[in-house]
Amino acid sequence: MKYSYIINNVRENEKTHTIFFDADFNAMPGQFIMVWVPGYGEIPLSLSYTGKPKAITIKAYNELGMRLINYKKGERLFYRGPYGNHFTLVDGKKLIIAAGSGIASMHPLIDDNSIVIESLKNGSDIIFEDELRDRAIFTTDDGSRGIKGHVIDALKDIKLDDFDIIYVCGPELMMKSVFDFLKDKNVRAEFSLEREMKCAVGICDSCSISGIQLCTEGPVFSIEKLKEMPEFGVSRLSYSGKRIFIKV
Amino acid sequence: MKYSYIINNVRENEKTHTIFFDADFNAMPGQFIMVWVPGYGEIPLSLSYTGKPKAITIKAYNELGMRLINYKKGERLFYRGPYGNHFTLVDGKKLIIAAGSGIASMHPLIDDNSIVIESLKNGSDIIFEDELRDRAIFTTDDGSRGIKGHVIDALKDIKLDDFDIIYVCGPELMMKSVFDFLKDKNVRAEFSLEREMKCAVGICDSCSISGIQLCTEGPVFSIEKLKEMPEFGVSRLSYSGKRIFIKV
Amino acid sequence: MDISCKIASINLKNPLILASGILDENAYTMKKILEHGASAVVTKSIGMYERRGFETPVIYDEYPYFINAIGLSNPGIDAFSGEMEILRGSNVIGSIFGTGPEDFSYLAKRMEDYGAIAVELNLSCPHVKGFGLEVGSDPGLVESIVSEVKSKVNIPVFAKLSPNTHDILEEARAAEKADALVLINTLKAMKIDINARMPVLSNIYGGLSGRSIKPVGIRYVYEVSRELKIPVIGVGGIENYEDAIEYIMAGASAVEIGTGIYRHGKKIFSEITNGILNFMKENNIESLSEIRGCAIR
Amino acid sequence: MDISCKIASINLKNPLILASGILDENAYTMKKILEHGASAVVTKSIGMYERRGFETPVIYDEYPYFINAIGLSNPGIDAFSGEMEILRGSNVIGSIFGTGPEDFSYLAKRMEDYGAIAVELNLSCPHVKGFGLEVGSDPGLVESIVSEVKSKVNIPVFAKLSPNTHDILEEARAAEKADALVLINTLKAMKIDINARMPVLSNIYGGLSGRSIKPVGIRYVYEVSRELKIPVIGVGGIENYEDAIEYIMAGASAVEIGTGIYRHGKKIFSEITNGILNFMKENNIESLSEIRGCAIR
Repeated sequence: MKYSYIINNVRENEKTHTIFFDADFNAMPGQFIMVWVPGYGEIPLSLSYTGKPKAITIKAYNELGMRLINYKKGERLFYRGPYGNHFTLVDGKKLIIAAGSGIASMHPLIDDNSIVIESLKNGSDIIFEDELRDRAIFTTDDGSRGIKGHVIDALKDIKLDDFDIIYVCGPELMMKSVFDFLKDKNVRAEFSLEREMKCAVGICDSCSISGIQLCTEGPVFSIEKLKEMPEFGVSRLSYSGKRIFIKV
Repeated sequence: MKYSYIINNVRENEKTHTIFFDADFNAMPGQFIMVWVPGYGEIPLSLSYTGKPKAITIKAYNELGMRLINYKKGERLFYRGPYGNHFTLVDGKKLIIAAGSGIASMHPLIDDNSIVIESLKNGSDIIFEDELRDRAIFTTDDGSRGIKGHVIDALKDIKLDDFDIIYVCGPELMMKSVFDFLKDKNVRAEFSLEREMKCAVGICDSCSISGIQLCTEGPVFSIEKLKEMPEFGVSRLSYSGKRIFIKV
Repeated sequence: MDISCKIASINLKNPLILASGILDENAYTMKKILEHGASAVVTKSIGMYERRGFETPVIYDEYPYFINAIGLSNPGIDAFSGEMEILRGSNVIGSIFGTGPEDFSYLAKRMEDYGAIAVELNLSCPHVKGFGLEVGSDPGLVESIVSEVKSKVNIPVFAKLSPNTHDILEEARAAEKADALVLINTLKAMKIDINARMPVLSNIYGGLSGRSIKPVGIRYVYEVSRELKIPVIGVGGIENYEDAIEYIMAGASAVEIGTGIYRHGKKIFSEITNGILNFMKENNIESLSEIRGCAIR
Repeated sequence: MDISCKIASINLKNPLILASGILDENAYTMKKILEHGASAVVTKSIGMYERRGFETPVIYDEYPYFINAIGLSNPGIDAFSGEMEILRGSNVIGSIFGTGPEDFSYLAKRMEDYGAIAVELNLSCPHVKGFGLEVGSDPGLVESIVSEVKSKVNIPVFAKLSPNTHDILEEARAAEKADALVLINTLKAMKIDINARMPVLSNIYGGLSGRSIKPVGIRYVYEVSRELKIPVIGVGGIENYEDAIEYIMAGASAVEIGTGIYRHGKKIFSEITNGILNFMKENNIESLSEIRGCAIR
């Protein structure tokens, strides 16, 4: 297992931290690493910073996450990877659509030529606020920030022709709604999917969708590719391998 | 296991053949290969031709050898290697001292700038006669060709100062006598040793001499190196690992 | 040239089968593997009830090692009906695991009902307590499981045996009523990370598969083929056509490919098929039966 | 920093021992290995009588595999006195093999007389009929061999066990009266050459060693160290300091290095020693005892 030393731990909000580490591998936006917290387990995490230093941004929702957000400078971060494909980088105007922790994997894409639509549960969930403030449209479930509603409520007012590419990442149901909204329009769009991931090297079948392994052939798929994936937005396998139908 | 196709089988004398095969590895004079005759066994054989094509020259003294000298053009020669170090090539005049099958490994060294002393049991044992005829001094046990006696009987009449290097290969007892003859003289000399060889990759210890493995650090040793090897000419291990004292 | 093969009543277009445990949890993935040229797929091992399996990390890979401890995670035989329904009409071999003859025969019958062309009894998972190795190393239990399953289903029954034994022949004879033996399952193994000072796998122990274990797999296939008449399906470390042919020359009727996919992708099935065909052409071999077991002395 | 280690009454300057079967037939070679930094050498296994061993080919190597079937070739205990005489005063552990308690205890006594600092009972050679595996997989026989040898000699007795088993703990408990267990011997394996259509080794079967078997060796050392109190010497696939430390963290008191010499040369002993020292320095480890078995959960 590889390891790097942690060089900074930045609190983004109550439960979300960005952990910077000193690694010299090359990585592209959208790629992920499998982070091992000895004694706690291993999880896939997208790189929220892909330059130097690299970072992961994690919201703690279990013991492993709690241990991770409490990592101190100088501790070792164990990981394997980077794994997976990446978002296509384009010169031009970018529309970034995120929900929940989806913003972490797209953070490296945010620049002066991008607009972000971000869906939050409520206003206090926001992270990367300094970078987002001037270029983001927020939607919240409770209306505590931005538009009350979901990403589609913001998206329908956007002039899509202005954008050279649209990047999407968030819960599959949210991505399915964006996909449905975009699928008949003439747009270039890429979606970063998330499923149960165990091996991350294309053999355990946990993260598969319509015969394709997210970990090796994904996690980023073009809208055209998604059109060929009948499982997208419909069903996925649980950790045990049980088919679960995604609630619509 | 590698294999090459046999492209020619030349009878050198009654029981000795040279088998040419179509291999593209690089090799130097003095190196050997482990030839596997499926169903018969595996033996180390020096390359008697190191250019293109390569060849081994073998005297059949058992079933494996009989099978080998009967190989036909187009059959496969299985082998691994080449293994071992090699004779140092020098510009200048060379004295080649051979006994028995030792001439095979030194055959690639024979050129217009070399003189050969070859010890034979009797005259009919000669191989490579065309190349040797004009540049060899023969000694035979029965006097049937050249000098009746051993290599030393020929060597003592040679003006050693004329030669830039002396190469020696043959039974250990013969090499020991040459070594003893040369050791106090100011000559450059290299000896190619032979011992029981099983693994050929430096781990089974069968071919070791004074802690050094013939197969990986030999089989060619300078006269200086031999001076540091108390086992040379004294004892060796049998196939079973029993120490055998070489009769003087 | 003929690379088809027959195992019991099953005819396969080529001798390359997807091994259990690799890309065989989701029906759509198995369909994809069949499209890539596998002649049949073996499902992930399915048990009586849903089982989460072990927590991550479940694999450790560092060439030439591949160690996994998925822990028999599976949705249970009831829920697996959905996957089998999607696969109906395809060459699917149902892998099953349990604690004794009742479990195995029940699961086998269900697999038969689901349309499986054969069942593979996982008698040898090396890292789950109470299953696998503990079942497979008891010859009496193996014999009663095989007998019971054979009496309950009409489809062929394959028994997958463990290499973690000192006497494969005793194990093989116990399973001799099966229609074929599958050799070998993974070798019980583990990895410690010296910087974390801890075993990497959450279960500590896992099964070693891939490149490293091929010489062990070849030996078991050879040893069993030499002594017994029962057909053998070879598995362990097959990454190219030479490996597949080596298993066939050791006596294998067919081979299963698993970890090889990790390094070579799903195209490994078509690549090996082409490799076998080229080898046969170059060596004037008309049918695999000419070379099956030809190395046995 | 302290990298010395103590096994029973033996003090070693470092935990790196030459494994039996590699470069340990000729006394002068063993001397050279000691000069290169091994803290002790284990001899080739010596039996009652001279034994030619198997005909060539006796090895097959193709990374990551190394398979050998030397076949216990040895000069016999009488003739071996010559080698032991040359080695007198050196840290030599005499490896011996036989068919039962009488052979083993006789051979052990001779080794003690020859000046061996310990004896290693080869209870596990995987490829010679009547010896090794057939002896080692009979727990009653193992127990009586160990007891008998212990009663006859005063030097420490090590028992080298086989990985070709489904229950290492049963095997280990049978040998528990020994002063240390040596884990593991090679895995029974083979290679078929598909172009020759024949097994490569003249004996057909051989023992797989080196890189491939490390995860199996680690697992045995861990499993035995976790359950039993007896010191364990780890062996199998050690090629660098990380491998050695992995074995130590799994519970090994020392390690034996064999096939690793093939790829790294005799300098492997000094390289690993330096590697361990650097690792200890970087991780503030004063003594190997701080990390011995630290990965055991």
